[in-house]
Amino acid sequence: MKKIINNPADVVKEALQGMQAAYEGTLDYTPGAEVISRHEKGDKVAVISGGGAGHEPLHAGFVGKGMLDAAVSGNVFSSPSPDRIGAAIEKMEAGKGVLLVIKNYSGDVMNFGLAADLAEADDVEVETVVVKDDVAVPDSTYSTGRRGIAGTVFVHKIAGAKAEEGASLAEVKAAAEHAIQNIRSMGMAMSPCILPAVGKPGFVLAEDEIEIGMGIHGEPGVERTKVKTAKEVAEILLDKILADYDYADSEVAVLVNGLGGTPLMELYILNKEVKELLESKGIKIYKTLVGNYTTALDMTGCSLTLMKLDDELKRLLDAPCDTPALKW
Amino acid sequence: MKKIINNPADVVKEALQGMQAAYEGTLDYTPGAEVISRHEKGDKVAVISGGGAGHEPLHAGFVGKGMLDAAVSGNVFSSPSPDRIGAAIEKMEAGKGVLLVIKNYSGDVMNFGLAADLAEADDVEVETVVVKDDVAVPDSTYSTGRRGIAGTVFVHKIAGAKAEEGASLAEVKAAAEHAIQNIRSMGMAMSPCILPAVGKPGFVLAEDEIEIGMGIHGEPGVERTKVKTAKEVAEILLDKILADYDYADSEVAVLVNGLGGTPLMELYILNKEVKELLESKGIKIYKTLVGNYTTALDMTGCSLTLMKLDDELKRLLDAPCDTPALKW
Amino acid sequence: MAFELTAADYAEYIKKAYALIHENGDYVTELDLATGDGDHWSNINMGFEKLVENSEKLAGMSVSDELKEIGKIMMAVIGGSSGVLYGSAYLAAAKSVKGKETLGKKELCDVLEAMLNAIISRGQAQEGFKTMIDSLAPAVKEYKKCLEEDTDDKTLCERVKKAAVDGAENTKNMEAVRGRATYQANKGVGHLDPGAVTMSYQIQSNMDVFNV
Amino acid sequence: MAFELTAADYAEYIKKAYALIHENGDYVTELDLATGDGDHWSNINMGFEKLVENSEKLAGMSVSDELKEIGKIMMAVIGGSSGVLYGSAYLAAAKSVKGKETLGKKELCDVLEAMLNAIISRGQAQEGFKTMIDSLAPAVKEYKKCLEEDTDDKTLCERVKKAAVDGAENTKNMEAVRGRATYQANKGVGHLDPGAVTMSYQIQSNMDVFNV
Ligand SMILES: Nc1ncnc2c1ncn2[C@@H]1O[C@H](COP(=O)(O)OP(=O)(O)O)[C@@H](O)[C@H]1O
Ligand SMILES: Nc1ncnc2c1ncn2[C@@H]1O[C@H](COP(=O)(O)OP(=O)(O)O)[C@@H](O)[C@H]1O
Ligand SMILES: [Mg+2]
Ligand SMILES: [Mg+2]
Ligand SMILES: [Mg+2]
Ligand SMILES: [Mg+2]
Repeated sequence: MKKIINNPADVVKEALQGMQAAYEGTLDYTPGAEVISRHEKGDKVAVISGGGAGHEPLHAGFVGKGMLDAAVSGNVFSSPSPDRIGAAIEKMEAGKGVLLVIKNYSGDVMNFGLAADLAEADDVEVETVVVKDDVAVPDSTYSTGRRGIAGTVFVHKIAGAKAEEGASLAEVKAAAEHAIQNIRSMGMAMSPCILPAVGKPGFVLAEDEIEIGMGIHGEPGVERTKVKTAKEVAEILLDKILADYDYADSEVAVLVNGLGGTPLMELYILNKEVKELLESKGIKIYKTLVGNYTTALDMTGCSLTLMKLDDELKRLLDAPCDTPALKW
Repeated sequence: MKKIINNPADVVKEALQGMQAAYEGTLDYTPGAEVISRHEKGDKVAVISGGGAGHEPLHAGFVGKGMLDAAVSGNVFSSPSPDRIGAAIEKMEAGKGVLLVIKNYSGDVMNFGLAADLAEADDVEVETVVVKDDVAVPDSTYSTGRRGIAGTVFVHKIAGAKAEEGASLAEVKAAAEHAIQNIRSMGMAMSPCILPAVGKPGFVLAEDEIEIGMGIHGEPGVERTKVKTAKEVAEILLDKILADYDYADSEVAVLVNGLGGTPLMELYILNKEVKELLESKGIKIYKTLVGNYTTALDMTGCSLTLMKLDDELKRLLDAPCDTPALKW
Repeated sequence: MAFELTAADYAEYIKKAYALIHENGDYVTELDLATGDGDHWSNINMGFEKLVENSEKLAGMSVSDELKEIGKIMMAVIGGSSGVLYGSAYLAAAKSVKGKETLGKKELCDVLEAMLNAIISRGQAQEGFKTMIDSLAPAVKEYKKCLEEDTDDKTLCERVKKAAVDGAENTKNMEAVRGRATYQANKGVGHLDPGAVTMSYQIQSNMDVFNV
Repeated sequence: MAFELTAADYAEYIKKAYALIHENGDYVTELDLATGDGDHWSNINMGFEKLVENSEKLAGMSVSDELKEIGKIMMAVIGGSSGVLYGSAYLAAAKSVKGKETLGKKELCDVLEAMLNAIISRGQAQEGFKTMIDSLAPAVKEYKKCLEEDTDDKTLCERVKKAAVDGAENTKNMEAVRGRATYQANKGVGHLDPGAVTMSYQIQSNMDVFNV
């Protein structure tokens, strides 16, 4: 295993220390709780998210004006514990309530859920929303159901912008729910990632194979197939998204996301294909993000996310934000 | 070879198309010349750079307010031809002269040099500066000498800020030269990159080997060694930089740069070590950038860059910029 | 030893469980790589490592305080699904024997049952969902049966152990309904659930400590 | 053919050179991987491919216009170091035979010498720097010698060819002073310079076309 680390057990702590060092005076780091939070506490609803580490810049990279107030990190690919989440809540809640943005993984749902219960018991008003944008997985109320992946970035943006406007907790939650309803994503992986604590790949893909629909922790996808062209990849991902939700005649925000190991050049090529396909289908692109926003360590591959926009979502999407990974 | 591409011969063109599509209305793309330029032409010195593709976000990612006016792309790892560079000059020069920021590779020096000669022949005032920050290579006037690597980003920032202020060509050139004199970098690679047109790695590193000082096209470094801890890597890179230029008691801008395939998490861990080392040596950190700024496709590894600051460089570094890859 | 467990005995058990978990690292990781995200062993191993580090302190507490402390440590250190599940389980276990200095045969059964109920309620899963519950639930059932049948301690320990191990073994053919294994096309069928396996390691060690 | 080259002959030569370059892809790439960045073959192959695509057009021009057009195409298509070097070389070659419709034995020598001088001046390199110059320079020297000695055409072709090939071969033990091979710890010693090799392919093909 070749990684720029000291000790596999310390990667999360040291990465957050190193991140905070780069944003001295803007971001705070709470050791032990592994929380990155805004240096200034706002007089507003606190929007807090988090989850396993290894998806950088998600989550801490989206802490800042107009997005998250705090991000809580678990170990690599592992949900943070309720006390960590509690520490973030305690640090950033300003009497206006807290929205927890949770990605739909059993661990996250349980840990954030317990943290919310504990905070409520301490008279902090807490609401939760669960992001489940990954159309590779069938939606289900019976089983664990659909995962939350790169679309989470849009949810952070929308909820954060709404909170920054001074909206109430109910309004911020409603805006986040509204975003979630309009977001769908689909991914593809070309090579596995290596967990620092494990030291070897979690799965193997043959030299000419890719996996459509793979999750951001290497969860299996819907199909293994031969290497495809960028155009074919765009078609496959987009078709699956459009089959799941009606984007016809709408305006959308697009996120072409890299999983960490794929060069930006390839993501741009994919974006070219996505743009041409969307145009050919009469779907209007309002804004595009291309880059590594929700990664899986050094996995190669990508995901595509669409968010259908209305005037409210456009306004919140366009609102200024100032975070390490998103700024305008 | 697993890449999200259509045809190896089209990667540069399609990537720039896909990039431009993400910045519609802000950035223009000139087909054939493979130039990304600012949509608005400023009444000021034009700062233009470029070089081989494969180093994304360098160079096109730094086109925008406060940095470059245009970036010219060659093929992957290949210098752009004089006519491409000429197209960029023609597009962005506004009668105030043009500064070409060149990285010190034979190909770039020759192509940009010829383009400068041709533009001068057309009565466009052109000056050039050559970035040579890579301390892995001995400086030399006799031979090709020191390469230009990630420190180029700082040169773009400083020259761009100076030009944005309305400075003369001579002043912009002087600011760029001043930055270059104060910038040193040193890199390390852990695994090779794969050129789309070649389809296989350019060199091999054993499972437990890294190469100190490797260049951003896989040029050999100064030493192959066993895998090191993040702390050791920081020490090795920093020692080499500090041995080359006197940073004692100064304030510096730090760039912890990823080569493309290394997760952000690891770059942050490295930054923690760099910060602690600099502090222990009494070197003050004024600003830190951590991320993939000058890459080598999917190579894993990193580089460290220091720029020694004075009041002028601080002011120009802090000046606002608005580009795809750097914004404040 | 008679069936009267002190906090020190429980701390001793923690060490045994840690040893068994620790030495099966590759195997458990393989299982979580096949059905989940590969971190289950590293999560749970880290948790037990921390418990062992604290074993002197734990041994000095009352049993119910010890269980509560274990719950807190596990929740904080393990993270992920198993952290919150084990954390909830141990907190509930502490409550079920509140104020007790030691654990008798009956109290140990209460502890295990409280754990089971806490896990079920926190994770909204049931037996047959291919989780750690599938090792713990049959073990609790068998434990109760032994108490009803009033078997000797040795038999009880052997039967509970077997139930836990068989339960883990049975997850092989189950389809996952909760947790990451649900993402597998075949819902993890053909692989044991890593959480059930580490649960069975704990129950085995538990019974071994008491059965001496 | 007699030593009187038409634009069509030169276009024919381009095709031959392309074929030879094309079939040695792996070998040349290996060389540039060992001493440089691995793209030399793909650069130069792309350039010649483009020339071949344009060969009908090229064949219809005067020789000097043809050389100029080749220079422009090479500069635009190849990029990198070799693009600007070959571009400069062909533009200078065109100038050296300005207005000429065809090339005689003497003019071909002027063309090669003009190329050599252009490459030297653009790249600030000399013989012995482990570059394409080390194949072209000895070839030009030998060509001139043959003209002085007034050898027959066949001999001239063989000797020029040999000089070019030997020259490329000699780069093996040279230390690079210009170009990417300078970054190698041993300055590329032990490997042929890829640019010298592809230069020798061109000179070989050139001589083969004329020597029929
Ligand atoms: N809802 C649940 N109820 C009970 N057990 C669960 C549930 N979800 C997951 N588990 C157990 O947790 C184990 C996985 O734990 P671990 O790998 O540590 O967490 P994660 O799935 O977050 O990576 C599974 O093997 C399963 O036994
Ligand atoms: N300054 C120079 N003068 C003459 N030839 C040079 C010079 N620099 C490089 N070359 C030649 O160019 C070849 C490399 O070309 P190529 O790989 O296409 O360009 P790059 O080095 O930009 O990748 C070298 O093998 C060498 O023969
Ligand atoms: Mg996990
Ligand atoms: Mg090159
Ligand atoms: Mg797991
Ligand atoms: Mg080359």
